[in-house]
Amino acid sequence: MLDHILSLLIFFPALAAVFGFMIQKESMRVYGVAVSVIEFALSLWLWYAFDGNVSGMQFMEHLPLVPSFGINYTLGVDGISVFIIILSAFFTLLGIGSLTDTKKVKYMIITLLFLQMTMAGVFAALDAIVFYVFWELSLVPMLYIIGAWGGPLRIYASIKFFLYTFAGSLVMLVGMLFMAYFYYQATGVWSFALLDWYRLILPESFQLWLFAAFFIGFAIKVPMFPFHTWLPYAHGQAPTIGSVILAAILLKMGTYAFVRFSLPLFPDAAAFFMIPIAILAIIMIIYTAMVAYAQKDMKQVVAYSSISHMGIIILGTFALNVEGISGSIFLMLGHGVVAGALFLLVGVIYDRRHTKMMSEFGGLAHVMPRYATIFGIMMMASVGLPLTINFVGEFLSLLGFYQQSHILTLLAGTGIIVGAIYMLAAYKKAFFGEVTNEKNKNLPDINKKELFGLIPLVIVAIWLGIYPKPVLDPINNSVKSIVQLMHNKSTTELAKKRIPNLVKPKVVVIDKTIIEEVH
Amino acid sequence: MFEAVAFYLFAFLTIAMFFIVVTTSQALYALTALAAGMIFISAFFFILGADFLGAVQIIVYTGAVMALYAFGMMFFDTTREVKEKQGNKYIIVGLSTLAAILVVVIFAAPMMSENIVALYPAIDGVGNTQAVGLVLFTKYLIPFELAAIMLLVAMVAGIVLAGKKMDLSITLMHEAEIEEEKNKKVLS
Amino acid sequence: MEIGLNHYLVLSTILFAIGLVGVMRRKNLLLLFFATEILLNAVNVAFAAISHYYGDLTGQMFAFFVIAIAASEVAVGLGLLIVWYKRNGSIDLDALTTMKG
Amino acid sequence: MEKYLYIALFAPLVSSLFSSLFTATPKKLFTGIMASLLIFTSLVSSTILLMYILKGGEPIHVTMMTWMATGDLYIPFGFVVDQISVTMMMVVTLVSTVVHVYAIGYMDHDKGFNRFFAWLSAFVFSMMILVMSDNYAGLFIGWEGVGLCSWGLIGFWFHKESATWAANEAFIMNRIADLGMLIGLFLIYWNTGTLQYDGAFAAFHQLPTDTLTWIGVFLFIGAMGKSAQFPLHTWLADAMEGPTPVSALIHAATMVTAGVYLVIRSHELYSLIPHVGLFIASLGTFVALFAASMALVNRDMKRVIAYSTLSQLGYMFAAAGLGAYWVALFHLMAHAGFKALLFLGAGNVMHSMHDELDPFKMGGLKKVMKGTWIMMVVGSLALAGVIPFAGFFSKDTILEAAYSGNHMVIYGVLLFTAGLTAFYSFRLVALIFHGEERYKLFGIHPHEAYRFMLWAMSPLLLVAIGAGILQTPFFDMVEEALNAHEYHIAHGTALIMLVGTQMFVGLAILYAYKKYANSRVTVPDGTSKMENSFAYKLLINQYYIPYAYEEYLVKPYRELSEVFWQKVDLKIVDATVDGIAGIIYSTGEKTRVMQSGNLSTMLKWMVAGLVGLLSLAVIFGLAARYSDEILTFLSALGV
Amino acid sequence: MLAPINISMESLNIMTLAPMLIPVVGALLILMIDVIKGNLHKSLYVTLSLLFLAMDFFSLFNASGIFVKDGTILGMFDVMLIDGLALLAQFIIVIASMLFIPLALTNKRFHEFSYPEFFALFLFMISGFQFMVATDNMILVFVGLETSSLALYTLIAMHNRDKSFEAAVKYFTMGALAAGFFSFGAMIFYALTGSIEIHKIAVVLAANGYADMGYVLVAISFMLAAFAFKLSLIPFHTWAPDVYEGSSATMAGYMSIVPKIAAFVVAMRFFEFLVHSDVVWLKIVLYAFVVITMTVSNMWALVQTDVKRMLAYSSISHAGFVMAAILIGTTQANSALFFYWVLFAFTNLGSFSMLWISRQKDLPEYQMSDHSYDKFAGMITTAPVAALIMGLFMLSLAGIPPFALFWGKIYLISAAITSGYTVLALIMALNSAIAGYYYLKLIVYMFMKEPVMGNHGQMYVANATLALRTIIGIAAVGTIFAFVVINPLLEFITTFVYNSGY
Repeated sequence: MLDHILSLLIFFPALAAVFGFMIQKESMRVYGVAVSVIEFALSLWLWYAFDGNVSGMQFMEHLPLVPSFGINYTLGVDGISVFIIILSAFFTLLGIGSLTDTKKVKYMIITLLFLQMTMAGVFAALDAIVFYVFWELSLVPMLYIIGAWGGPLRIYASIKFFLYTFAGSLVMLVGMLFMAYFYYQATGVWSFALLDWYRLILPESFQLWLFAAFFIGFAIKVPMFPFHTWLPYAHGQAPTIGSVILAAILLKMGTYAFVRFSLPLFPDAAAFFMIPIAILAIIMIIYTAMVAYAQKDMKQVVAYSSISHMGIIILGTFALNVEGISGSIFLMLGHGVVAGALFLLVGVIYDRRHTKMMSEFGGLAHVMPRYATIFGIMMMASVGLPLTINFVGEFLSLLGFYQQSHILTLLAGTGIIVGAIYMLAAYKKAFFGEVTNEKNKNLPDINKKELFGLIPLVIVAIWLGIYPKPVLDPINNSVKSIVQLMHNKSTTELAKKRIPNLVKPKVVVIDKTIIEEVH
Repeated sequence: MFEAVAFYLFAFLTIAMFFIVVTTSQALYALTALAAGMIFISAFFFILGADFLGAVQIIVYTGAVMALYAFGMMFFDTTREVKEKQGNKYIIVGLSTLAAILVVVIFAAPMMSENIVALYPAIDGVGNTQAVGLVLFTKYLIPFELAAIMLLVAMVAGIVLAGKKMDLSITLMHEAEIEEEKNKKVLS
Repeated sequence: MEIGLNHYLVLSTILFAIGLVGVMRRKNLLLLFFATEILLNAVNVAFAAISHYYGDLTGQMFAFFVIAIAASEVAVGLGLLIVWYKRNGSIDLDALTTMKG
Repeated sequence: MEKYLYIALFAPLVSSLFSSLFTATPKKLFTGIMASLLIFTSLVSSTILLMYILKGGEPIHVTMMTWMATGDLYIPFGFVVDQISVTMMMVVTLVSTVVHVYAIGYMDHDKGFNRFFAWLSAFVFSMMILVMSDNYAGLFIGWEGVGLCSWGLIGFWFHKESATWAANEAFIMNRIADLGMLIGLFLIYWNTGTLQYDGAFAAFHQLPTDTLTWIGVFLFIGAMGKSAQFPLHTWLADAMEGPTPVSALIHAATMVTAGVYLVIRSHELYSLIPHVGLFIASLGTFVALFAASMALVNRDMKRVIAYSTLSQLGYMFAAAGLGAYWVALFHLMAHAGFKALLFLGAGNVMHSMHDELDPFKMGGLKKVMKGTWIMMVVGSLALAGVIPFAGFFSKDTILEAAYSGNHMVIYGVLLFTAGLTAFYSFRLVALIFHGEERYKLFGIHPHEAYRFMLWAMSPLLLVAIGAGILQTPFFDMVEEALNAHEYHIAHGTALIMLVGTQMFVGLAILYAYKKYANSRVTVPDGTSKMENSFAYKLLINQYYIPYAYEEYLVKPYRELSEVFWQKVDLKIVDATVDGIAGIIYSTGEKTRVMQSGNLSTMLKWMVAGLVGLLSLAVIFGLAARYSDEILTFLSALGV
Repeated sequence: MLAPINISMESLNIMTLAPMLIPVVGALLILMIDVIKGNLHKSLYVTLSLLFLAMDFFSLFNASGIFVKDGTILGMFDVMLIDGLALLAQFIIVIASMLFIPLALTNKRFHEFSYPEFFALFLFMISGFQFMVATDNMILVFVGLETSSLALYTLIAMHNRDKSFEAAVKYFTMGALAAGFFSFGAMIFYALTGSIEIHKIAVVLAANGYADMGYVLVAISFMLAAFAFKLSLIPFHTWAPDVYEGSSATMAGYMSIVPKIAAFVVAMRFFEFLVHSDVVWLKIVLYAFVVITMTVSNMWALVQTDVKRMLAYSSISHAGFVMAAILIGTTQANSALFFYWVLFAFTNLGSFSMLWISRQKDLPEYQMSDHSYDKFAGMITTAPVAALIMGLFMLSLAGIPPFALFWGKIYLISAAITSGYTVLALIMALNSAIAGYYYLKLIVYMFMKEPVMGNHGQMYVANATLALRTIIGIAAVGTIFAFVVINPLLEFITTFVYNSGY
């Protein structure tokens, strides 16, 4: 069974979702929780069985799909992807478990289960087309979630989300087809298998174009400035659960794809574009943090803060060294946990007051102390306080990029300042001060169901902040192999310089006798 | 010389006739002119030695088709003057003259084709009809049969469309009405 | 003066152009159908001419089939017109604009 | 000994967690007692460790577990107890024990009693991490941790707008400095390959001075924020919005001295780059004077003490910058004692005056609050550096260090500042405890604090009085660790200096008493001549620096944010995206008229299409046929 | 005198006629049954048609067996040409027809299906299409084209309401003009080469070295115009939306598949050798056609208010997309054309069938047209399964993986890339994004809006019978599980196309 655990992880929720149509409405929630518990248990089993010391792919599955065109159903996980898969299962569980009463809850749960399928698929896929399939497919459930359960502008937001990402990924698809064609030219065989592509060394000019094509797809997903404008709408309109999963997992697809595709496939291009992308990332960090500061809506603050954090992830990724990439991957997890929690928290207050405007609140810490505490913890995690999950990632990302550019890191580092500004300002507006609004006087504090969603996140946020080793070690191993691969593949001087060689050159001791023999 | 005279004469006539067809506002004129034009065209066929084709032209076109059109005209009551709102004439004139000029420009240039081999040469001493028959029933047997089917299709189509079957539209009637209609039919 | 193939082709083209004019300017559908007949006849002249000049019967064959096609078209076209006329009492083309955009 | 290390470190954590269990419940006295006991345990352990170190024991170095390890980076949770950290531990645990006990009384009536202890103990824990860590990353954890706790404690009364504002200000300003520190850490890592103190220090010797300078500067930027050095000083005065025990513990004794600790800890670095040291010293000296000047006129009791703290931190930096690390550390220690004492005393006064802070509205409290009066006077004497109180020994050594290093400007300024210090501290004492009982005007009935609070303060009193005698043993202890040496100034000169200084200080005290301890003192109403003088306004408005920050930094930032959102994000970036979609859509809308539904038009389109194709064909055909001619023609044209 | 001509029956290869004759026989049989006994239920005719189509299918199967063994088969004086293209196209035609014909068994009665003539004409039409694709003689192409077209006009008109007459008349008139173009184009080719067989034309032109380029281009222009009409390329597309709207939904779906594949095959035979010779002009023009058709019809589809009309424009766009295959002209591209079209057939027939089962006879006041978007509002609550299936088809049309059309899309885009048409590939890809909008619009209506007052779920399946459900089921399964069959399908198609020399 372990041989097919990835397939199981992917298709179990889908199958369960299909069966879900038969379930009676009232029992649906229990069913959803049960399925997601099983899914989460499976993901934990995956972790348990996962060998953290191996840098390569594990649990590989291979099934020819279109052999004549080189499309195969190839799955596998390494340290980079395994934790995101677990995280996605985790969030599906939390999401379904803490789902508040909404209309059409049955469809919501079915949609979430489908979404889980696509998420697991994206991170487990090792074939470009399979990856693309899940990548695109993930848009559909999210489209439905935003469009059917969202706010007043939900349709605009959902279509914008869909089309924007769709357009970007189509460009990426062209890039993938090109890549396959190059592989075909080089070997005479069609292949979309990522591991095959890894072996391909492309000339720099090709790399630049392909990198750009992939970049558009990924950057819109991340979303990078200036392609980010769909995100505030999507978050602003999406129901809580939608925002949670969007922020926690879906955005990570973009950054994950950078690590999985862009870097190892096009090391020279990555090195070439490093500085421009870093500048974009810095704009993301500072600019969106400032925009977040200007927001009136609590959820928008968190939404823009997501973009800002994604900037740090991008920066870490394009540090092109082990520290930075490991950090960025860890930050993906960290940001997933923290942003997910923050969206859940905003959802808590939204359920009570049906508004997210900060001006409506104030002094919530008086009436909802537990809520304020958890929000505070998560806010501090978001700000990147040490011993919380985000700090590890941010620290490593910035540390990694510092090797490449001092001044840019300094600029990016201002993220920790501007990040604190908008977060603290928002917290102050909502939680501090006297309770001025009558409607807030009797708000009930956070309840058990909500705690069910939040407490685990708090635990994870702190646990991985204090002891990231069980996660960081496997990531580190896999990242090392990727960085080494990049170094070996790179052809330009620039890339050789920017991507470190992890294999320290061995000092060859020449035996005297050999020399004598030669003479 | 005779050929040239005949060509220019008939060319002038056909052009004139067809010009009348497309410009006159009297439907009857148009019909008559069309019929005349058809006959003049058959003259070309005779000039060009395609006797069978000429005969067919006269029989089918001037005989059958024109008769059909005449019936149609009577049916539609278009014997009166036809009033047509004309949109932008310049577009029409412009487009067609342009098309004509373009093609004429090209056709005025001599063709440089070589390598043309007559696949089904007209055989000396064999009448045109005979030769045509020979080709038609060997090489073009299948198209010929298919043409038969086509005519059948046209016939069926004509009957269906013009017949009584289309008078009442089942598409537009409710189920109850259809039943009613059916019963009526049975009763009558 | 020798009448060559080009003469016929030019004639055919002129006739064809006249047909196009008719197709474009006629609003009465019946008269429009006349114009389509002109188009086909124009082609027939050219086919016959080419056939003659190349000494090849294929052109005549084509012309022959074109005549057959023209005849069938008339049948179907008139059928359509009749059924349309029965409903609307008009065969004016400008009345045919319920669908657009 | 490791056992004691862990006890000292984790007892506060346990205390914090324990208290936090009850945050949502009403006041429970036992949380306060429990917390105090646990902190006391930590104090005892620290004392044991101190004894061990004093006896000449080897520094204790433990590595608890790995924190981060990736690539070449390896950061453990490692702790070290050596001469420096044990001193800090003593300071931290002693003051915090006192403050905890004191707070049981002080926070008596507060709703957030339990929460307060949770935060306070958490602070102690963070501070312990900060001082005990064996690497820069661990130090950074504590660094940020104390920042967090400071945020929580300044904003403890979160219903007050000013408190939350001050909390956020403190946090953000610290963050600015933290960035500098972070960059410093990155520099250390990429240049030495490690963040461990010992490894890094060893590697520093091989590094070029440029790099070292950068490291030193960035680390010092971090220190500037935490220790509220100019220009990041404004938060400290605002931080007085927090409960007074917090001010005593965090904003006087421990957290703000973390910057000094950082410089002392990195002395191996700074001793390699004396030019940076000189800069630090100059800045410290400047801040000493600058802060003292603001303290002269302030009408907020706690702010005066806060400015004095700032000023004393300036002294410490001056010492550290001049290489007299041990002196800085000693002053840090002594200062912690008497400044906490002063704050707690001020807390007593506040308590009895119903949170009134303006000393002009007090006066004559000596009669009611004898114990507090004694404590405050002793604290002020120590602060002023009057012989034989604690401040004298530490401050005097700083002056000696400046003098012997021939930094006469620094020396002069510091000396002058010592006078100012004496003046403003006794201005405060005089206004509060002497003169007319002006409080009666406001209908306040003051009372002395709980006795156990006074008892709790007594250890600090002892420190304030007798810390001087510890100077020699302290010197012996840290001599090796800090590469310390005594400052030898010719005996005569030293005597003159001593007497001169004491006379100067004494005069300042007398002047303060004369001016403020009489019945003529009234509550200022903004009409007096002095209050309208330029100098007064400058000082009372803190040199208009907070105003400038608000006007030229905060406001533009807010406006720029608004512009970014409303103008750039919505009007440019997003509008572009929507615009592209809109263009596509409107093109469809506009061109759909082509589909007019009229058959005639359709036929015309077909013919038009054909004609279009034909024209293209003709053009192309002609071009193909006459390509040679065209080429000749073009070449004739010179294309 | 003429010598008697001896022809051996073997050389005729009469079996090449079998696939075309079967539907003809079927049609005649239906006509005869009607003569003998009228007023029989439509299910009889549906079944008979299905039966004959099945036989047709088997004869095709048989022919393809021979093709695989012996290669291209010529028959009947070399007029018939059974090569891979012909077989593939006929397969598509027959399969699509088999999927189409059971849709006649609606719950409500509609005019055309109540008369046996419809089925007879339908079978004649199929035979016409089959002749059209199975030859390279332009006479037969022309006659086959006209046979099928004339039948098709009638079938459209037989829906018997004003809009369908209008549609039929428009289609007919423009078809007549296009026939004129075709014959004129054929004439010029004949004048140029003395032949009307495409392969001979190619040979002669090549031998002449395309000396009369002007003539060739004029001929191509006329031919292109004729095919562009049939394939609804802009600006020859104007009939398409109106005809689709005027005819019944099921007929519209059928029209978007079968006539076009026939036209594609002929166009492929016709343009392929020209694309591969040095006629740069053709490449430019085709490029323009492809890009304009794809993009502009997408833009028009965006602004539609009726789903059927939107699907009409989307079909135009898809045709433009596939036209790229002819422009590219490699084996991969030509295979991709068929591949795409098979997948498109399933999806598009499915989506039109979904419209068909929801067809009402009279419109409520909130509904502007038969299938306005408003009609589908809130379908997920009132008819969830139908909404899901419809959504599925929309996603497939939009090219969302792993649904059927996605695979066609990547294969075709890949073909473009392989031949160096990078910009074209990008345009093709981005057009999918534009197209995404209008497909999404329907999904938005179905899934995200509240139902219009008075709307009950029954409406969406008003026409549903077992037959219709089955067909939709087949289409849905084909759409979802396409990935299972793509490999064999692709290999099959590629083999056929490759062995035909395209």
